[in-house]
Amino acid sequence: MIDISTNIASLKLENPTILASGILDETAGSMISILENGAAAVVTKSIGLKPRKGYPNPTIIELEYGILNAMGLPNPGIKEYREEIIEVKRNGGIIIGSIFGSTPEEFISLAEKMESYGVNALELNLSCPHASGYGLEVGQDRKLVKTIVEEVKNSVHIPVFAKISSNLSDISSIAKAIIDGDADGIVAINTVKAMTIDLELQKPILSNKIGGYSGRAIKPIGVRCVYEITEEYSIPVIGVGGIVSGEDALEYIMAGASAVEIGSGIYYRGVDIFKKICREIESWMELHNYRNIKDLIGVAH
Amino acid sequence: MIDISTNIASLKLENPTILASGILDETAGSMISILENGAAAVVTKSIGLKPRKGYPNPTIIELEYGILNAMGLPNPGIKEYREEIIEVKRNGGIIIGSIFGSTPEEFISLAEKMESYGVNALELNLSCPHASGYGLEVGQDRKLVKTIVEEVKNSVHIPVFAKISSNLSDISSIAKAIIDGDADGIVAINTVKAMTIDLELQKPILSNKIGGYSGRAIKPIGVRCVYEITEEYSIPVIGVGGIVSGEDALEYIMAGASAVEIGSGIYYRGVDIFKKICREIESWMELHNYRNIKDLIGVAH
Amino acid sequence: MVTTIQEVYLENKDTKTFLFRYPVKIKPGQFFMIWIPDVDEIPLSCSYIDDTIKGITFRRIGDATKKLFELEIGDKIGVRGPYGNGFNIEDGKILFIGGGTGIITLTPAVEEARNKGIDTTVIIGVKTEEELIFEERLKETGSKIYITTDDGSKGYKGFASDLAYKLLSREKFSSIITCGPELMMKKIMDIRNDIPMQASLERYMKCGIGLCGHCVIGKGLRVCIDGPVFNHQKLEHIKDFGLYRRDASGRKIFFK
Amino acid sequence: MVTTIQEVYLENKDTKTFLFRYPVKIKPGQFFMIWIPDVDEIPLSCSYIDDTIKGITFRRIGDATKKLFELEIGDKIGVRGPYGNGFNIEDGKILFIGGGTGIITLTPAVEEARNKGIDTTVIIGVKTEEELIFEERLKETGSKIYITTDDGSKGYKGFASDLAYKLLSREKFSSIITCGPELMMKKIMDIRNDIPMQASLERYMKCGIGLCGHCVIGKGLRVCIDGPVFNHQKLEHIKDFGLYRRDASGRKIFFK
Ligand SMILES: Cc1cc2nc3c(=O)[nH]c(=O)nc-3n(C[C@H](O)[C@H](O)[C@H](O)COP(=O)(O)OP(=O)(O)OC[C@H]3O[C@@H](n4cnc5c(N)ncnc54)[C@H](O)[C@@H]3O)c2cc1C
Ligand SMILES: Cc1cc2nc3c(=O)[nH]c(=O)nc-3n(C[C@H](O)[C@H](O)[C@H](O)COP(=O)(O)OP(=O)(O)OC[C@H]3O[C@@H](n4cnc5c(N)ncnc54)[C@H](O)[C@@H]3O)c2cc1C
Ligand SMILES: Cc1cc2nc3c(=O)[nH]c(=O)nc-3n(C[C@H](O)[C@H](O)[C@H](O)COP(=O)(O)O)c2cc1C
Ligand SMILES: Cc1cc2nc3c(=O)[nH]c(=O)nc-3n(C[C@H](O)[C@H](O)[C@H](O)COP(=O)(O)O)c2cc1C
Ligand code: FES
Ligand code: FES
Repeated sequence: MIDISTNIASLKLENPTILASGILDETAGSMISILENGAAAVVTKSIGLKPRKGYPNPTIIELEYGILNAMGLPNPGIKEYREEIIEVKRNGGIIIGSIFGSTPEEFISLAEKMESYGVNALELNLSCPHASGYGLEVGQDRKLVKTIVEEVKNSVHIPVFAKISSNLSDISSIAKAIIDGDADGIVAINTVKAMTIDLELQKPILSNKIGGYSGRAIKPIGVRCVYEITEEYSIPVIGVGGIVSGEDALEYIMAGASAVEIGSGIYYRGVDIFKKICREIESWMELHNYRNIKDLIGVAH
Repeated sequence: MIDISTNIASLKLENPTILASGILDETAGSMISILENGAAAVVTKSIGLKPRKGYPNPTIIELEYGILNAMGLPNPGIKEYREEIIEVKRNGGIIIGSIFGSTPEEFISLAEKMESYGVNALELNLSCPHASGYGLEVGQDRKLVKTIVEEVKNSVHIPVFAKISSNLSDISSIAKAIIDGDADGIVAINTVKAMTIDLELQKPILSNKIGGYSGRAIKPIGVRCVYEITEEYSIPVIGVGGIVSGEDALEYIMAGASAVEIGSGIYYRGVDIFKKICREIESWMELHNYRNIKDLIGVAH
Repeated sequence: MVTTIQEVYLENKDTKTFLFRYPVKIKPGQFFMIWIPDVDEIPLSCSYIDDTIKGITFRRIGDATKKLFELEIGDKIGVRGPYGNGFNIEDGKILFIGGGTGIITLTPAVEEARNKGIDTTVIIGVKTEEELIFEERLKETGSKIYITTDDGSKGYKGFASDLAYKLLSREKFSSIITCGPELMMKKIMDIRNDIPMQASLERYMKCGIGLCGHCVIGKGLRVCIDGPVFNHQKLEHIKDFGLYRRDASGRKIFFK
Repeated sequence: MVTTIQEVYLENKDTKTFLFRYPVKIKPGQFFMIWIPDVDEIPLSCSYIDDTIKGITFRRIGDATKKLFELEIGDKIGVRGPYGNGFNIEDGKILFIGGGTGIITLTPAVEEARNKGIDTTVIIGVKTEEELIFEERLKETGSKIYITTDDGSKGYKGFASDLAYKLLSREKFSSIITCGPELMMKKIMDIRNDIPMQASLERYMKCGIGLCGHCVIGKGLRVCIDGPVFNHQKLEHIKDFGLYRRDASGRKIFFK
């Protein structure tokens, strides 16, 4: 029997695949469907205190080797999103609440609400590359990062993960701040800051001009970040970025990830990508005589 | 008649294509061949004070959507490299000397030698992502960047460009430091920090483990950097990263680049990529009724 | 892809058709994401299908459609797609029911059905005569055409669903294909009398490629990929159908 | 790609052949970049060509080849390629001249020539008898075989180029194909008597794909892409040929 179950801090997962934040996680129905398609857990879209429409369209565009998006953190606000979480929980899935804010107070308030709705863990979005005042703008400030993590940790009892960006001069010092804040895990990476210009219209295509790059093209960047963090620190890491196949997931796992999140991969392989990836991981393990996926975590170091 | 000539500071170029540093620029013969293949100028490989072997192989690996390398700045040292420059100059080409060091003094010494050998401009490598003590490790320190640029500028009479990385939390503040140092131009971007792991051997493939990602996949990242810099500052910018076609070059030019450098594109389209790209730019301009490429610089803003 | 508007037709005082070069294969019922530079990108059905030329027909109601309405021949728009599944047009005798702009989505389907030699009946439901579009185009297909207006200014006075009820009780159709206000389509679900039905739904769309989750209904059905056309079996299990849609932030907006 | 060593042959006390699965088409004279994990990646010619199985044969001289020498059946190595142009084998009467490990690169070319029914003569030049490899394999092709040793321990005593000079003055060859020490090949260029010639060169390689510039000779010729095989017309214009190569840092190392 091949065992692909894994843990991140106290969170136990049947398999290493998790739905990434911001993809097909606006409604309970959507998240339940992803869980039925094999994901061991889902991360909610990043939720803020108030409803936000996000940027006008175009907010997303397919590129040759990836996807570019600047949604602008659209979300119905924490109050309205409650019922989506409750419904997912009623169905029995593991749900990780992603939240964004610009101050420790906002994060605490969101975190407490999320916990009260029943999420199994929190993911702090410190890395969205295109929302002014949020995400990466918060996530590159070492002190603020530490304070946010610390205060959220002090306010809730569930595991707290911090999601970071690859767009950092010094990923190690931000990872350190997260660890000093006593987070239970790091999620790496969010999308990579990028832009595409249409030659005919001579304009950036996204309404926000700058967006975040995801999908196949960014895998080597994400793998590098996971490796760098786990080379230096022993905190659990969830790998994200360009995972499309079981081999991609294994590359992250060998780099040091205890689990992986999958977003754009759905575009390439459909909503059942979670099942497919688990099957591919299993058959790789079978062929290579591995019984427990935990034996593969970080072996590339 | 379609005019694709351009300037960066006082440097006049017949067309906007330049050979990027580190690609086919180890020998005079190689650079002369690139000039004959249509490049308006060549950048030398990054040269240091002493000969350096670089890292052991594997130093480069083809990925699905790009190239990953960690050469480790191999170079014969400034003294031995002299004859290559002299020979290129004897043949009549425009040559930009790329130099790397870890202190202002090293940069000055290299810059003065380069000038004395006859290079037409200097490119300061503040961005190599995989050489400890050099490149990006220098290029993310705002004060050091300013000092280096300033002191090099005070030591030579030729134009000085600074080459920066996309792996910066705050590209704007580094650009500012370069401008404050009175540089004549910014070159963006160097390769993006990345890694790839071989599943069979369970190891990073590059001997240095972490390397720099170039080629097709990184174009949206480079375009974003050029746009960000030229949105805020009016310094001339040379765009680099994933340029493979005339359309790619035009995307950088519309984003604000006055010229472009091409490296990995040679892998995809051969050494005559420079001629091909010029022809593609011309035919795009013809179709769109443009006579002067300068009219397209920065139009996407 | 950015394309140039090649022909413009005024269908009624608020509705225009644009034709442009877009050489891809398309099924009736599929849609494009149309980028109106500096304003918005919105989903619009393909309203005219030819090998190389495609069309969109839209009613001006808000920012994006108003700006689009101002564009002229030679202007450029961005086009992504086609997206979505499209209608399944099978032999038999089909009743098409279009409410408001819904007829835009249906017309290429009627044309395809007629090309296949299928017996087609079309109900065009509008509020008032001057909103009527595509009457001539549909007549040319040789379909049986019925018009309903809320105010009785033309044809049958009343809702399209009312007339549909009458037709269904006196004629035998093998299937129903509908597009229009969701409450109308919900009504038709109730009166369809076990006749197989397909309905094309509208939801707020951002990506159009099944990633962002904005258009999701029911248990994870993405209108942009799994729809916009759903058959009655699917519709029966979509609890939001006829109940609510979501705005740009994802909040529920109940139909009334 | 990482592949598993399937068979190992000891060719002489310092030279081994590895066979592994690598199902791609290859021309004699093309090479692989062989990754020896934790040590190095080096260029090695393809020494054995079958549809699915390929081979490399190498002499242990430094870190990488020493480590490679220690590997066994079941061990894994990385293989990239094939790279380079390979030999052009045309009808006629070909004289092959291999010096030292150069014979490794030539042997698949001799085999291909024989398969095409070409008349082939092979000079194998080594320092001393115990360095000899591939003698049997070459005999089996039915080629005329000459052996030279510097010390006279077997065959003709002297350099391969000396014997070549003799053969060339008494027989008529339509072309010469050579691989070995560069000074030997340079000598052959001088004595070839207007006979077309191809020589396979060795230069320090890093990328193998024509980007890094480490292997460049003459006016921008990349040994990894434009070579490693060059004909006499090209060689005449390469001023570094027989003069210098470059080390890992790019400094010139003059041949002596
Ligand atoms: C699959 C599909 C096909 C459609 N085909 C047609 C068609 O052929 N002809 C036609 O006239 N209309 C069609 N529509 C409706 C059309 O998309 C809206 O009328 C248009 O988006 C309104 O934009 P606006 O900025 O002018 O108006 P707004 O004032 O911005 O909005 C008016 C209404 O349009 C809807 N809307 C706005 N933006 C979007 C969006 N991105 N996605 C979905 N709905 C949106 C909102 O629900 C809103 O209530 C279609 C919608 C969908 C989902
Ligand atoms: C196209 C080509 C085909 C070759 N085919 C064969 C073959 O079939 N069999 C065989 O035994 N040898 C072959 N060689 C030579 C082989 O690559 C070297 O013997 C090997 O690299 C030595 O590595 P090392 O670490 O053991 O020795 P080191 O002690 O590192 O070096 C010994 C010598 O090998 C050369 N060398 C080292 N690394 C490289 C490198 N990356 N690229 C080129 N040369 C290098 C150096 O010039 C050095 O002088 C070939 C070389 C080339 C360029
Ligand atoms: C359309 C879209 C929306 C996203 N929204 C969020 C978000 O709200 N919060 C967040 O932390 N990450 C968000 N992301 C980033 C993803 O969670 C993920 O980190 C990134 O896409 C890389 O993974 P992938 O290549 O598998 O998509 C979004 C990505 C996409 C493509
Ligand atoms: C093999 C290789 C070696 C490089 N060496 C250098 C170097 O020495 N100095 C430098 O500034 N950039 C170096 N670069 C970066 C390129 O100059 C360029 O910035 C980068 O490759 C992106 O452009 P591209 O996508 O066109 O290759 C190197 C890139 C490659 C692929
Ligand atoms: S519009 Fe994004 S999932 Fe349908
Ligand atoms: S080995 Fe790099 S160019 Fe030939």
